[in-house]
Amino acid sequence: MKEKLMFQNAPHVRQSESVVTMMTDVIVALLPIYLMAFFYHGARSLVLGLCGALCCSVLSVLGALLLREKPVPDLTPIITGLIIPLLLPADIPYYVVISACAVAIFVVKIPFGGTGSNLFNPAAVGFASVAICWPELVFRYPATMQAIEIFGESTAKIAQSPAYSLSLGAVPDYNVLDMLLGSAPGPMGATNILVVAACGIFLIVKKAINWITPVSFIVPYALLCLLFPRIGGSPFEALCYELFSGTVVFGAFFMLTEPVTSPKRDFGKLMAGISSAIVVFLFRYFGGFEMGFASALIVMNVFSPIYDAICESVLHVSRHKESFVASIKEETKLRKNKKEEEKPVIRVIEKAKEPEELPEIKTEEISEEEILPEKEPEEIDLSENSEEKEEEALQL
Amino acid sequence: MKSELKESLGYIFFKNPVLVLGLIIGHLAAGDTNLQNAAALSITFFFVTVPVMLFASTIGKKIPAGFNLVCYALFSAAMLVPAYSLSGSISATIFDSSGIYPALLAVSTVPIIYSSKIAEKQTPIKAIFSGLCITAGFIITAVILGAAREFLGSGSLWGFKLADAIYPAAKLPFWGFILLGFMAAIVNWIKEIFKKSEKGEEEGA
Amino acid sequence: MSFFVKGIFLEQKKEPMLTRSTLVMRQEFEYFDCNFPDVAIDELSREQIIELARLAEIVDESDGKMLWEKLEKSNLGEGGTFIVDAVDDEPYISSQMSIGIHQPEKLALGIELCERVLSPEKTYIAMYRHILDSNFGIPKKIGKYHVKKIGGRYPAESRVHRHIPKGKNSVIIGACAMLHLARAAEESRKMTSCFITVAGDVVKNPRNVEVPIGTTAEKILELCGLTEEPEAIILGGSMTGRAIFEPENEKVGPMTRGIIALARSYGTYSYTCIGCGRCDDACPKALSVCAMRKFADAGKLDMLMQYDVSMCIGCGACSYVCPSRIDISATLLKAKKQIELAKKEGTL
Amino acid sequence: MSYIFQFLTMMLTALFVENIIFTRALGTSWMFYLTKRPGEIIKYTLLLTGVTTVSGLIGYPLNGILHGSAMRHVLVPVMYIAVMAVVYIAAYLLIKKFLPEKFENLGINLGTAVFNCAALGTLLIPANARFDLITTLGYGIGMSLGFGFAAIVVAYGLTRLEYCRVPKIFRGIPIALIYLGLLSLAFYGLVGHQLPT
Repeated sequence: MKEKLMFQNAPHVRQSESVVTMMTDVIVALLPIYLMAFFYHGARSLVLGLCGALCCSVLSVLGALLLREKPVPDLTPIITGLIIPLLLPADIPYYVVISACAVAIFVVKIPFGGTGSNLFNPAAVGFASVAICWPELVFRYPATMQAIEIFGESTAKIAQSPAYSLSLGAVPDYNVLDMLLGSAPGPMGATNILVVAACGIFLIVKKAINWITPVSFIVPYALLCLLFPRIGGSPFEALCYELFSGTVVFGAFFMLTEPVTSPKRDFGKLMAGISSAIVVFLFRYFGGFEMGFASALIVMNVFSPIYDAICESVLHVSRHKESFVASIKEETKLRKNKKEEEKPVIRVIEKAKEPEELPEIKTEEISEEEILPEKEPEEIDLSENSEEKEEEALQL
Repeated sequence: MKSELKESLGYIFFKNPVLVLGLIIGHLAAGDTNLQNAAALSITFFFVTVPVMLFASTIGKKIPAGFNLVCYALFSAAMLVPAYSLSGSISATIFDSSGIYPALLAVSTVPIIYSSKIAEKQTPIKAIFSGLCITAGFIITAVILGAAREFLGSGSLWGFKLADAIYPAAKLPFWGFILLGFMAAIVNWIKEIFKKSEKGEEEGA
Repeated sequence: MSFFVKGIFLEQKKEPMLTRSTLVMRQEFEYFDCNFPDVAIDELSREQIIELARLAEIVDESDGKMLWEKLEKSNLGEGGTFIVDAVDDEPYISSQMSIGIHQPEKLALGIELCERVLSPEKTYIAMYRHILDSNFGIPKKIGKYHVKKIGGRYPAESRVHRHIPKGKNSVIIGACAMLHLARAAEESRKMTSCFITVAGDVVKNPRNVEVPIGTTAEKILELCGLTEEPEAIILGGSMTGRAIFEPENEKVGPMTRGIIALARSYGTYSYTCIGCGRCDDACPKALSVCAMRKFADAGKLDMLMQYDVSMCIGCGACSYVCPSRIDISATLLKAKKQIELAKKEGTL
Repeated sequence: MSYIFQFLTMMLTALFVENIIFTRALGTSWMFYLTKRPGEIIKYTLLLTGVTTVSGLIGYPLNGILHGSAMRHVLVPVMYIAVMAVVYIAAYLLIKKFLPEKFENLGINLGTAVFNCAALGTLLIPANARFDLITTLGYGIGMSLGFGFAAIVVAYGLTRLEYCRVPKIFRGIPIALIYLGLLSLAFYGLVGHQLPT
């Protein structure tokens, strides 16, 4: 009986949901969007998606091998590789997708330490890099309902996308229903608003993403668009055009919710959603590209740890509420005393009382060495040998 | 003596002023977009480093404490004139394509702070030698980066068209930063290999 | 504060142990008389009951103290509350609840005896309500005593305290101790056994069993039978127990709540943290668990202090929800111990 | 009124669109030096603002004279360095005379705050583009504030990197450069299609 026994730490039951199921949910939610792209643009869209996913996973394994680490089975590169083509037009050349994937994996993920350590959204950076490099290819959209050749130069008819018309201040030539169903030209996966929203709701129901992030992004964004419309006509129509053009809805459900780079608590997610709505709005109004979502997202990723820190400081105060209140009271008393008596008063602050202590749950005697396999103490010193020299030189 | 020589030689690779010490990053990231710019930057860097370090090691010690930085800055600014007359022969449009970045080298960290920190304590010959080594390290980095960016960005080298542009964005400053980052990582990697082999030798001995 | 705390609901998995009657390991039992003078139960006085508890060596299984000490110390009187702990909020474990369901008369007798000692204003039995994966109905009353259903998320045992009016006395005693007290009064029997839940996905006949104290885990598992070889055997509750390697040497004590045999240990399955933040939501003390784990990995004890790692109660909720199956709870407890050590040595 | 509007527009443009670090890449080594001492960022930003404003005011008429000459590519930087030297000496003497107690803290760091690429670049770009006086001043102030903003953002990011599992060869300068490059990329999305000169 005891041959097979293994050590494990408490708790011994774990949630059935795991990283694998979460990632599989996201991949499953991306598939209907690919089906819609197949419907509108033909088989090339599927091949693009396959290319992206394959490229990302191969590159991440390659990166791990280059760093002499053991490659870990990981589904996140596949998601990155599936999201990138959906942000691009369906007739994009393959090398653009491959370059975006390479940037996403080799620049954003691996130098920062792979999955879970990246400070920026890989898909957003990959897309932004190719959008800056080949704007004439990335922002030229084929008209819908025509099959595009799977390989070689595309001969599909080009149409003006609603996002571009909006950035010129013109009313797009498509009605709202067209844009909801996705028959307006635009990025391959972001035009089918209804399907994208349905997939997003599927993810929310499966708890792969938190509902707060997309809602707290879309609602303030819609409000901003209502208040400052770029085009004439009824404000509602303008709102629909703003919301349904570009990658706003797709990004809100699939890119903004990326767990690694978003804040951890609901309150932080709320703040991040609202602030990214403002930044995306500004980028789209004043930015050079008609689609500033990816750039705005990268800028917002910098701020998400700051929201976490704000939440933590609020909680810290609430945890030590009593001692804070006591010290403030003591201080006011002290001031009063000083005013009244002008006598030196010895200030005593009572030791922090812990508010309503929960009884400590005792884990049954874990012996010291059993708790965790000892890890090698990693060097996390940023200023390594060489930099000390530099500092020496720079110190004045 | 030998250790000092070794330390100065280190500026070429293991203590590369750009990739390891992280000193003149901005000029390379934004200004070093092709080989001609790299040449202009290298010439200017030579003129603002070696003479200023010589100046610092000879006269610098006699200048009162608060004013030595001003003197170095003015001297390196004066050195811009020969540097410009020399780099003007590279091509007719070199000043327009390289922009303000060669001129900025006159007040970069190396002539201002390295001369006050290092050269003032050295004899003139040693100061010239370490200045030359720093320049060599800078030139190697600038030439590699400039060639890579020119080839990727416009498919040419020194203005001669070799192929179609592969990756036009390589000329932008952010790719300069990222490429420099990867070059620095490669230097770290090579350093690591050297360390390992040295350790192996010691253990073997 | 409550805005930030979300907590977790656990899959309770209490069936079929809860509906099945308790199995008694008879062949091993020895009867010990506790040599108490024969007095009719109705006429036992306060001192006599305490003496009875002392002679019968009854241990309160909820906190491990001797019952008679607890009874002697406390006199509730006006406004005092006497709570019988049968909460059982950990998955699989149902030994306390099954006593209330299958032996209600004895439990009621034990409570009556204790009431005579403590003379509280209110008495109730606390049980966990949210057993979502079975439609088992908790009785409204056991004997004449009201059953209070404690709901909410794990850890719920701590929530029992919230039902006590503030500033009033209260005593919490486990249900098994009540049963043993009743037995001592009726049959003059010493406490020689304990109630244990045997469960897990490889147990052939999962049940609540009554076994003598000191029985080895191997024997108990043999009693219930195994369908295949387990990879993990856990002594204690499923959330806070510990994995054992030598079941033939591990003996059960009065505080042991269960033995769980699992076919698969999760030990080999571990991804990197993807930063989803579920641990932050699960923590009942609203600690920033995700950030603290990073600090613990980086060995930053000062940052851990700043983030109040000393408030961690080790409930294991963070490890339970982690989709990457990281041992967050164990890491934090280790860091907490390190900090305490460093404080003692004066290095921090 | 229109002058104020012009001034503010140029300041905001310089602060966000033409950020001194993220799009112009001026003074990065100095910024890396400051990220290790986050407490000094604000002090240096204020010093930089003062230097660029005063030097810009003095250098503006001189630039008008020199701009016609054939040697302007070299004469303008030399002239501005000379102006900065004058400003430095004036500030040095003033501080020494009027604030001798602060001299220890301020005077020693003044040299690095004046003679650096950020200050000179902030002066040279409007001089080469022939901005008028109002926009020159707005540009200088916007650039200096942008420097402080960028330094704070990068300093925060680098502290975050301590808790990432950065591979060994990327630790230190490489990862800081890549982080800076990615931020620069994000700001580039705002600028748009055109490449910078």
